[in-house]
Amino acid sequence: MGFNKTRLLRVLLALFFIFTLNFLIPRMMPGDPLVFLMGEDVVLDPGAMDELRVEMGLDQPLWRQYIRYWGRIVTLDFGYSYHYNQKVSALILSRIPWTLGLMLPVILLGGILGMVTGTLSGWKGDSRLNRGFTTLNLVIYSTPPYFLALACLYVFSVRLELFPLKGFMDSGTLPDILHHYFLPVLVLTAFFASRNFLLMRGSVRQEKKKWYVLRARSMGIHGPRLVFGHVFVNAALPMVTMIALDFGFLFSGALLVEIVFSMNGMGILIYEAVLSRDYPLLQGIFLVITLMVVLANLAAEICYHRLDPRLRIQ
Amino acid sequence: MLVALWAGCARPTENPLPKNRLKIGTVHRVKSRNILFDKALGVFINLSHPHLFALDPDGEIRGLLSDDYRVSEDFTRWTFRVRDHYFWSDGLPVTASDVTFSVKYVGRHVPSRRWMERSLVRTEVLDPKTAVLVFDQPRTNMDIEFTSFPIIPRHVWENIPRPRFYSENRQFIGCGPFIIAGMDLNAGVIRLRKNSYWKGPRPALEEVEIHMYHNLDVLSLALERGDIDTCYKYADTYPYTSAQRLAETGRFTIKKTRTTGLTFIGFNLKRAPGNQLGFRRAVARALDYREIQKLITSGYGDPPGAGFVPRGMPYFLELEKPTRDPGEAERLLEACGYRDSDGDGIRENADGKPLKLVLLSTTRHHRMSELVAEYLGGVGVEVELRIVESATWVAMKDEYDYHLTITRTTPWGMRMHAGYGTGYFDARRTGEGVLHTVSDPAFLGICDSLLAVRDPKKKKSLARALQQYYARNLPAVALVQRVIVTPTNVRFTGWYHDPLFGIFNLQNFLTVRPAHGIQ
Amino acid sequence: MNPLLRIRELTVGFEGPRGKNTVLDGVSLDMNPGEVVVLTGETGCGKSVLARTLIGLPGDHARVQGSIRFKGRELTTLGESRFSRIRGRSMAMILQNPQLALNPVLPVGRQLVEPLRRHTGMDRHAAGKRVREGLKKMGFERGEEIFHRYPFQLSGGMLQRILIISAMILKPELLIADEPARALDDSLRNSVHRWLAESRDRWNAAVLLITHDLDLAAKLASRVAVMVAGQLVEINTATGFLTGPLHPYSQSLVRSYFNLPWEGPADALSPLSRSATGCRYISRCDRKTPRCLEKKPEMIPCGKGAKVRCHHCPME
Amino acid sequence: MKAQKRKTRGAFLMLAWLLVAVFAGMIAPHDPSRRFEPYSPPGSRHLLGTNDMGYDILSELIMGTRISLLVGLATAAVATLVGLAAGLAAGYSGRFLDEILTGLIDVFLMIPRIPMLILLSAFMQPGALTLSILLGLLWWPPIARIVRSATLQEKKAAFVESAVCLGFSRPRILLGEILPNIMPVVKAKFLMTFASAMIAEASISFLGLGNPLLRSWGRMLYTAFNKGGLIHGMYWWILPPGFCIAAVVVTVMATGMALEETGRSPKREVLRP
Repeated sequence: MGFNKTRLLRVLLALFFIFTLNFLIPRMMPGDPLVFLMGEDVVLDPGAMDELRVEMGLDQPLWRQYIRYWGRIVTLDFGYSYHYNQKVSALILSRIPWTLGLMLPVILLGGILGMVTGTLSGWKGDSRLNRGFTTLNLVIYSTPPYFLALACLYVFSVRLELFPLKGFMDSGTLPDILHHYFLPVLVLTAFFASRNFLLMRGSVRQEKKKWYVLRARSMGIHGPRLVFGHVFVNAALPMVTMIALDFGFLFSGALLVEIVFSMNGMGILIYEAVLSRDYPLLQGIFLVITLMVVLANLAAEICYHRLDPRLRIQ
Repeated sequence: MLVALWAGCARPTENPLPKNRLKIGTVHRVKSRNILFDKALGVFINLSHPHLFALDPDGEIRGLLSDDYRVSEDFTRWTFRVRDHYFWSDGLPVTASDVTFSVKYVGRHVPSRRWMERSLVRTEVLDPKTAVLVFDQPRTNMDIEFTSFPIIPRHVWENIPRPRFYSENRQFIGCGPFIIAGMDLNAGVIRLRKNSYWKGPRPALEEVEIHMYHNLDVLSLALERGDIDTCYKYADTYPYTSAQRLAETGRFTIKKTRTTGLTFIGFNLKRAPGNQLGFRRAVARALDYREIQKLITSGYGDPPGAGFVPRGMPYFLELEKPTRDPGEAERLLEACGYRDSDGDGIRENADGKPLKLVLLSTTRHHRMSELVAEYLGGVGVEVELRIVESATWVAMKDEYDYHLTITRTTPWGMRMHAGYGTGYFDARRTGEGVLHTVSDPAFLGICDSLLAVRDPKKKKSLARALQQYYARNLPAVALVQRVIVTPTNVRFTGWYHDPLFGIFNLQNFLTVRPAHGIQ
Repeated sequence: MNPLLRIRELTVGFEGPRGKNTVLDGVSLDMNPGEVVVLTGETGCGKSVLARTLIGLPGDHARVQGSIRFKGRELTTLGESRFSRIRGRSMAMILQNPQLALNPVLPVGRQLVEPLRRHTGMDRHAAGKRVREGLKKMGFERGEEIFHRYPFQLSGGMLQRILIISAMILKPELLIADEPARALDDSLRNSVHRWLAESRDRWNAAVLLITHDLDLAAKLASRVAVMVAGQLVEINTATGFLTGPLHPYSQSLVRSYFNLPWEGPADALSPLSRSATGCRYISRCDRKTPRCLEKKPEMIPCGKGAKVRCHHCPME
Repeated sequence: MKAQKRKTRGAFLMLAWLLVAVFAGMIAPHDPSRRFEPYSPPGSRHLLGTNDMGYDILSELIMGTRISLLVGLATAAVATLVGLAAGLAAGYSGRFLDEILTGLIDVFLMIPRIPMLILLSAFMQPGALTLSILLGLLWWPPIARIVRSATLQEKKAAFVESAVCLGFSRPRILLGEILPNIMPVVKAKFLMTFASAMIAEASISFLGLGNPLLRSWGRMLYTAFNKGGLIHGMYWWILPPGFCIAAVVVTVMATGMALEETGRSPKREVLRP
């Protein structure tokens, strides 16, 4: 399958390195993680702080905490979040479906839309429509997604009152959830589609100059058969990696948009964990993201090998 | 996509709003289903878990769950009586043993209440409604402490060994007029309904909903749009500029309440120049209090007095208000030995080093810090702003790594320790928001005396002495006394604010009612 | 009799960064069924562009003027969809880069079946069967295995044969072969030429063969056309060309073919101009006169069945 | 060709933005730290009105060009330098060093950039330069990867082989032969990083993280949304910084794309007219 020992070793080293970073970075930062557990206007009994520190294992020397941290990774037990007062794993699991519900349609729709329109735009020659559409995509891709999200929120939710102002749901019925999801999915899909469009367009414009296209055309292949049966399959190959990596950053990809639409997904969880110095939660989240990225990388490689006979057969 | 589009067009028609369901928006984030450990939820359970006492609008102690208490001469033995008409929402009556259990249980498990258990010598239950707490030292202000101490049902909690990670619905069993009926943290909604065992005055509301928002702007828009009826933030106000706009719509009543919360400059008294009184007085004269009031609080804030203790606190002493006088400030600085000898606009100290100070504050006070830096720059003090997020701020202030800092007090914070803001300055204390900078024996003496007296007369004279101490020694300069603005939809009337929790006090939810004739 | 292909004054230009760039200039040529025309000339003189223009694929930004009539039908104005029905069926092209001319991610068999189905409406099995037969005929012992292979698994020679099968399988009336043997060793080269000859003999196809190989011209060609700097400079019968080339350039080609000593001027490799006036070969020509600088030479009949673009027809 | 024209146009526009940034102090109609009446609507005195503190929004916007462009450019510079060094070293040296560097690139590519950036900027409150370095250190791997593969290609190309035969020293070959050939790719990547860094900076500032004294466009958006800009419908406060970010990013990206198109080394497998 093309994975040799060095490759595996490299992935393992990468994991080790990243997990160590996850451990070190929060601990290197100023500020006591206990601070936010107490409350702004509380005069503390120092003994209580120490007890809590012991309970959370923060009294131990760093190297012992580090060993325990690896123990937790191996057993996939991230411990408890003292801000959310529950198991980190349960917390993350409860958030995943919501973010998944947001990002899955986005990645799929954005992938299909972007790749199809990108192919057509790259194939067709220069026309005013084509140039206009390309510019539109460039503009969408260049606008920070949160700005786009805010603009949509303002226009459609505040001014026109067509959509709710915040959250994933009110009543929890399917139409209600879809109603909440519509704007964020729209904004993120536009963003992902525009990126895929631009990449695909460039790829197709390269691809269409190749000899095999000339040969196919000279044999009378034309229209959709040519564009999708020949050019697309080649131009889409590099996109596979791109989209697989999107899956890797599934949980952090919508962070800002989740914040704009006040959606309690993984993005907001990351943000709040950072701000409140919630070590166990931070570690849990980074671990999940890193695993996702590694898996997505492997998946990308496998897909690539599957799709490209040159790699598959060798 | 199409389905979503359809959903978008056909907005789910909401049930016509029941007239007596009150929706409150908040930017507090309830993060867990745990009433003892979640800070935000700890405020919201005021409706389901009445405290023993409450503050009335004048700041006086008033009975709530307990109607009466007695203290022994030496302030070590406190006796509380629980009112007869309180019942837990599973039907059992609230008893004295619930109170003693709560003090021990919460004291054991909740770190910020840990001192209570340590100080407790024993508890007694004299009769089903009378509880006695005996402390190891004189405790003069337990009545104030019990305006925020949760009382929980013994029969529910006694079998729960690790309450921090307890998330069952049984913990919602309370004895207030409303109890938590549902909580969806993903949707950000908490629903409270009437407690059927509530025997007190009948509330006019059927349901109370708390909706959580991630930022104030969206909350304001929701308010304007009618998604929610009012908003709440502990010790904080609705944004002033948005309030003006809401008032113009005519659909909202804007209530202004003075709080005992201040925004202030704290000096690092452990090093120069903060340890020089002349410098501190110079700072006080360099500030433009009127502009601060105009820009930071849109004209809503009150200019503070020199005695640090804000108007509205008991035994408030009217002292001369500090005023802007840059000339005087410069004179004071000269007198301290800070002169601009090289003419670059920045003063130097005796060694010829320029007076360059670090002003530490959090993003919350970013704008205020900019203003202060500018005022000080005007009198030749160069200020380097260091604006950090709160965790870093706490770490830096605990290491005294600043010259000046801007922070705030909360109503509860003004009352903690010996009261009158002493908790913020007493060098023997630690805590998230406190500066612990003053170790002057005179100050500590007043604190200890205040902690040891309950006699109103003595208390008054000590409180005044303290305010004069503040005014004379300026360990901090109050910048503005905040005013809390609460917009409420005109569909509801009968609001009742208390100085500690604002509208989120139990009494309020007994008096709020739908306004007649207004839909 | 109308010729199968009738090219008149074909001019092809490309829009480039520095303005228009004319690649073919006033090419006129007729081709009849059953004849092999060898087109030769220097690399970059426009031979491939001519081939691609004939099949309607001159490339992006190309401007085509003049007329191409194929079986009486004007091709320069034919729509893409109609043209695509001619390509691969009545007219086919064999490209010079077999390694790159097949889609790298599709199996070879599928790429052969595809045009077959498109033009005949055969179902997959019938087309597959026909392709396998073709493969066998082309000397692939294990046709079935080749059918499922990908281009990168096959050698250049194999791929070239596959391309040839693909081009010839529908018996096109016009076959354009752009250096079909370039990538091949000698034995395969010969077989390629045999197949081209076969297509002429079996179904009377016209073959336009682009090559530098004058051997081939000698063996196969009915006529030879020579191109210099985008212009045809000589059209001659094969024997006429080999025995008495008319244009100075042709003469130099034939000389070197017969390993005769070089007689031209020393600056034989100087670049050729593409100016609108005067003769384009002038910088290398040993017969130039002032007239060659002033007046653009036209194609003039010169001897039997031959034309030359030179002011000095040696037959006169 | 068309891409050539787009490249020139893009270069001109970028130059214009840079000029705005350099001469911001002269262009801005008011001193951006001078206070006027807060929340004034646009008028002849203040073309875009004033904000919550009474600062002139147009002046703040013009001064913001500096920070936003500076962060973008500095980040791109850091990322390109690191990426170029790592990519050249990995691509040229082969074997051991290549293994290590490729591994490092892999590790960095797996780091979730935005969460990591939030983490770092929440704790460090970085100023413009620190932020650029942070961003640069997170953004270099894609450049290194491309440089590495381009170097590998160039290394194989005949002329470098011949340079090796002629006995040129390694640095000479790297800098003299390979570098000029991969420069178009690097330039395009530089611009893409520039654009990407600007968006990242705007995102961090929008979250209210990072140094609040850095009055960039992202920070303006943050202030606008947190000080009543949205509620009051003050589009003259909210839209301009957003549009400016988008406009600069579009310019930079379009130029980068044009560069990528013109700069691609013609490959054998591509038809040329």
